[in-house]
Amino acid sequence: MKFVHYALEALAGRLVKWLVSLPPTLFLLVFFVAPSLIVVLASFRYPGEFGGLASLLPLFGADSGLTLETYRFFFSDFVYFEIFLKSFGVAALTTLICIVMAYPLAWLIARSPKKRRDLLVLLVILPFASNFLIRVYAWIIILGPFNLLYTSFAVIVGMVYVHLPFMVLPLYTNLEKHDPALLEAAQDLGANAWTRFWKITFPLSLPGIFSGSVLVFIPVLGMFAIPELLGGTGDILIGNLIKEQFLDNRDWPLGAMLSIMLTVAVLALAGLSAWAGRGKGRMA
Amino acid sequence: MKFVHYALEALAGRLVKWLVSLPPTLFLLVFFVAPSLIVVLASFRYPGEFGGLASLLPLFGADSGLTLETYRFFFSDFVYFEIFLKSFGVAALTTLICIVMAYPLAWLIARSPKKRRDLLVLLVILPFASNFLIRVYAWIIILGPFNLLYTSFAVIVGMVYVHLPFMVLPLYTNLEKHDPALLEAAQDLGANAWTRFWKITFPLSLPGIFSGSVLVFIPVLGMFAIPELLGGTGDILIGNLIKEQFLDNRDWPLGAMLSIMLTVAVLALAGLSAWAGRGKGRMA
Amino acid sequence: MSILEIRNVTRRFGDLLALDDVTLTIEAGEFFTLLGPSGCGKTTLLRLIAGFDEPDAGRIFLDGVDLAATPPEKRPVHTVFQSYALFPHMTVRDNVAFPLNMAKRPLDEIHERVKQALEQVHLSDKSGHYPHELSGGQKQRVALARGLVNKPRLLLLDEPLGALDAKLREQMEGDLIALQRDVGVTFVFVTHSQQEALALSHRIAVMNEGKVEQVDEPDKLYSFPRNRFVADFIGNINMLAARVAETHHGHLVLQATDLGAVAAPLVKGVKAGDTGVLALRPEQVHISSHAQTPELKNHFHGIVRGLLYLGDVTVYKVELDNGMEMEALLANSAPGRAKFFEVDDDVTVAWRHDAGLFFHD
Amino acid sequence: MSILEIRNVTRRFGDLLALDDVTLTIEAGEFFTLLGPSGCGKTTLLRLIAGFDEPDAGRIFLDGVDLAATPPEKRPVHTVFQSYALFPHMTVRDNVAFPLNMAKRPLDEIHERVKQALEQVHLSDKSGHYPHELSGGQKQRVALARGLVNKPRLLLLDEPLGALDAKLREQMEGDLIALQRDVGVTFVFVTHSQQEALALSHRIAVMNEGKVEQVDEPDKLYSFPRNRFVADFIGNINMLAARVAETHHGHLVLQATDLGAVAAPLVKGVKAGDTGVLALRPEQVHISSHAQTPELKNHFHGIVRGLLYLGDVTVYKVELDNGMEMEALLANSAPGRAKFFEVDDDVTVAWRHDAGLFFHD
Repeated sequence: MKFVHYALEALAGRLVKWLVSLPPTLFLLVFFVAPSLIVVLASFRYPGEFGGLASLLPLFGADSGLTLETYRFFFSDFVYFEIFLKSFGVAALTTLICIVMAYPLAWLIARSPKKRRDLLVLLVILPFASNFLIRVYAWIIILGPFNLLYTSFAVIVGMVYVHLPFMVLPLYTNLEKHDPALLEAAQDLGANAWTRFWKITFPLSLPGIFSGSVLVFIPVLGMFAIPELLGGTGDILIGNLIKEQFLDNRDWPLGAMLSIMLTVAVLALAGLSAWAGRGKGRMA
Repeated sequence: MKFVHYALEALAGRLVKWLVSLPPTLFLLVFFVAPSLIVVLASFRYPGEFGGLASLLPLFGADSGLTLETYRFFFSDFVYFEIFLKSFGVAALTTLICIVMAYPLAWLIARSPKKRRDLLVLLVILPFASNFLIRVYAWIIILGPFNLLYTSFAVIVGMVYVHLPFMVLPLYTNLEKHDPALLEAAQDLGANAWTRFWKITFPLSLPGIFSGSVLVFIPVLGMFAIPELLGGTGDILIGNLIKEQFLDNRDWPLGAMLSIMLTVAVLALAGLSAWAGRGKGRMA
Repeated sequence: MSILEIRNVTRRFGDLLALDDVTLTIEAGEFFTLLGPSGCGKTTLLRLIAGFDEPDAGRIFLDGVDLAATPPEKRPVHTVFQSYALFPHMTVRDNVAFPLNMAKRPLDEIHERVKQALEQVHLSDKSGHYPHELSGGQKQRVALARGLVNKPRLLLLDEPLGALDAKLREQMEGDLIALQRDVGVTFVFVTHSQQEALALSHRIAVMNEGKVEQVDEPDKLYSFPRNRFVADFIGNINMLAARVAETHHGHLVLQATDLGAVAAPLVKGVKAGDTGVLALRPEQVHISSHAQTPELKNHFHGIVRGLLYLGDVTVYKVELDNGMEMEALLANSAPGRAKFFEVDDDVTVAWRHDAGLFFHD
Repeated sequence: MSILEIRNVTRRFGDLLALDDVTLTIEAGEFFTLLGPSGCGKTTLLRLIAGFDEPDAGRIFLDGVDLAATPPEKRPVHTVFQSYALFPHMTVRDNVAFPLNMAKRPLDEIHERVKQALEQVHLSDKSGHYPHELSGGQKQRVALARGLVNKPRLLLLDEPLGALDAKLREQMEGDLIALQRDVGVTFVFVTHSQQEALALSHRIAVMNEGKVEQVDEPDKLYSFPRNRFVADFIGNINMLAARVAETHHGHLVLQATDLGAVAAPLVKGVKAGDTGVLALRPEQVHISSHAQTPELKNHFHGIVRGLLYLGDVTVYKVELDNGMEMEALLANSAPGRAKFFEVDDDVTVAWRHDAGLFFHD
């Protein structure tokens, strides 16, 4: 009797566990594994007759029809490498400018009275509640009269403008958590305002800067609307390249391949920065 | 002497204050006030000769050339109202599905061992590190063979897919903060698993659900790529309408007006929900 | 009548033996305390009683019924958590009503009993407040009211006074005693503070490394500790290394290094030649100026090396001629005099021949 | 030689008068304590000394120099914060080296002095650890080392023991006394715990509602409180309402309601007819079984109503015939006996004619 009871209970426990872990498993399968597999497979296919992609179904039959053609194409043409390099440069520059602009803003919000903080955060987010395109067009109107439109400068302005809140918010969240007693202690022990910032506030805010940088750097790499609308013909980035393959050239294998190369590059960069920052995880 | 010293110090103090509050003031001016003003002004202008916008400069001269034409147009045509209604419906449905799908996922991450949580969060974000378009095209490939492409269903799937992480992350952040002792206390005092969820976990997670809903609801309203790529001709939403005015019709005043109406509607909704939720701010 | 019986309970966490064959019986209506240093297993035992955890071996009976198959929510046992664990989204009233709602009591009964429970803890005026609006002491009282309102058979208290400051803790101790007496519920109280345990409990179980060292009433525990651990953990105590010289009919004669003969009460099973320590409470050590010859049998010369002034009492640290330091506690009972002796004074320390306890190694 | 002089300092926060014309002098090498309930202004005063806040009126002199124009980072005054405020991104070593780095000391001197400071607080083996890897007591010692390493003229300590548990607090008290004696730095210690203040300080300033009530050595403060607030705040005390019947040359004769005549020591400026209270420490109250007639002048019949057993001492709560409750503290000095009296025992409470202090209303 007792044994049966326990056996049933164990079974019920496993059932619950299974039910609970089902949604995340499904999530990963449907949202990550399947699309990723499709993209990876697509990159090894030939383009379809009318653009797009030759059907994926024969893959599982005898005629697998896989090719390294697109990859060979990528590595044989130096222009791709150049665009990759430029894109990473734009992303890095955008991130850097966002850090410099967001820091005083985030600091000011974190230091203001508690009840005013939510309002200030709202003010930072508010400009971004309106449609993305509208905001870009507002910049066309602003930059036009100054003859700054269709330049790399306009692209950077647009990129910074669109991504700034993603730097402000994690930085603010980080700075808000700082214990004000730490700054008092540093001052008490002889540190002036400049030293207090560089020895205490800044190092403690590095996790916030890191989060914000990830949230800015990666989306900038995928962005195509801003270079298209604000940039000149020479301001094409990877995002545009990928978008072109899907929407204009309908060369899906090439688009998929480029997207894979981009992901690989980002992951390599992430691995590199994790390796450089190893052992610094102790920071609070 | 002493007086001069204090006067200088007060001056220096004010200078610092001014320098610190300059960036946020500039931020608001450049990123919020200026573009907003431009959009508002644009909505009262006539379209330019070759599309776009008649120059804004005469505004400040004698010939202000403002008109209510676009607004009259909006309120005279019932189709705009219909599209607005449909868009809010799609946004609400997407938000709801995201809540239901994100909750078990967020809960599971929050309940897993501390060192595994970061990895799981990464797994949720990872699918979204790759290019947005790629991910939408993967869905074209998935949905195509089932004859589900170019339907409202496909639009909802795409919307949910793209926005799910924005629901998972704030929910997870909220659930992670819950004190496990509260659930033990509830169990100790006689609550079974079902009651514990509805009386403790769920009410305490409402702020997380709210944050997530804002992060899903508003972007869905501005989204045009997904309806364009996955939806049928009847699945046009406000986002598409606005985008069309800027990119295809080049009727900027109409686009600006639609964007303003959208912002007004969202703000009205936000005000309404703040009013409905008044006095509940006590929740931890 | 025993209400709770813990029989040969063992609990392991990996390599750690958190509870090692613990057997305890708690009587109905008792204020019973589990006392021990952190990591001694007292909280583990509490969680087993509440049902949050299961023993690896052994059984727990409540009113004679094995609890093994009863989940926590079905046990008539409530807990006051160390962090209080008040529900932050509910008012004080709703927090206290929670167990009654769970038990599906009629609404008017709930209303009545919540009101009564809040009166008992003097918080009637806070019933509409939220937990974050309360002070630490008020939260603690809400947690008590919530734990008691549905009249559990047992109330478990997990270091409920730990988060309060000294003055408040003292006051809450008095309130707790009164409350337990009034409601008549059996309390099982966990603490690492020997002072709390002595002041509050009917009986105390002293635990160490997963084992119960001694179960006794406070004064018995303090006066007759069963072993060195208990003697040292409960209160302060002097430990004088000594060897047994003779065992007389009524007492022991000890030989302390470089000090001489010391008379001590007889201990069963101790024989001449055994080595060990004489454990002696500071308040049993008399101290007098060198000139006076005390009438006590054990008296030794010493020099005052330090003193800890505590207002009502002063603790003198006296170095004996063999280099050993001995503490003596004196109540400052003479008006206007705080200290009887100063540092470097020559003094005589003395204690009765029947004072102290010998523990052999 | 006085190191710190606080002269007529006043500080307001809106309507609240946090400090009301405070004047204090602290001597070089002292362990000086600011003691008072929360909100008495003690922490405000500490922040004024450190320079985090400025007085609305009055001046503060360090070594005879007005501090008004000196910002906190330039004052030779360091603080040990209540939360310790260790820098979480620096190792123990870097935390302690911080003030030396700020003072731009040569690297080898920094190395040497950090090593020495960590030895002083027994943390040499933790120098490479980060604060979050330390226990509460260890954090506290790092904060102490960091505050002392650059030899400030003053070390301010803001309730540094508040976050520690009882056993550890007791141990840290001993360490603090030894450390202050060894380094010879003047300590200004803020606490709300009278026990900490009595055990640690050379002198104590008792504060209440922004005013200094009394400045004195611990034993003087305890034995001769200047007013009712100090008497009540420092230690436990019985307050017996009484009226002055006569003033003799050497003592007062008081009349307590429904009790009779009570002899008490003379207080200046008190005259017959004054009403007030006789404040009497529990340890000055003798208690004996009814049969014995004590030789003391003041003795009254009472019934034991409750007792608080604390191991080394027991506090008896005795109800006198006039309904007033009086506490008497007895050290449990007889071996094997924890309590001399039980609840409901008839007893005689007595105290010397020169015990207690009369405070008139």
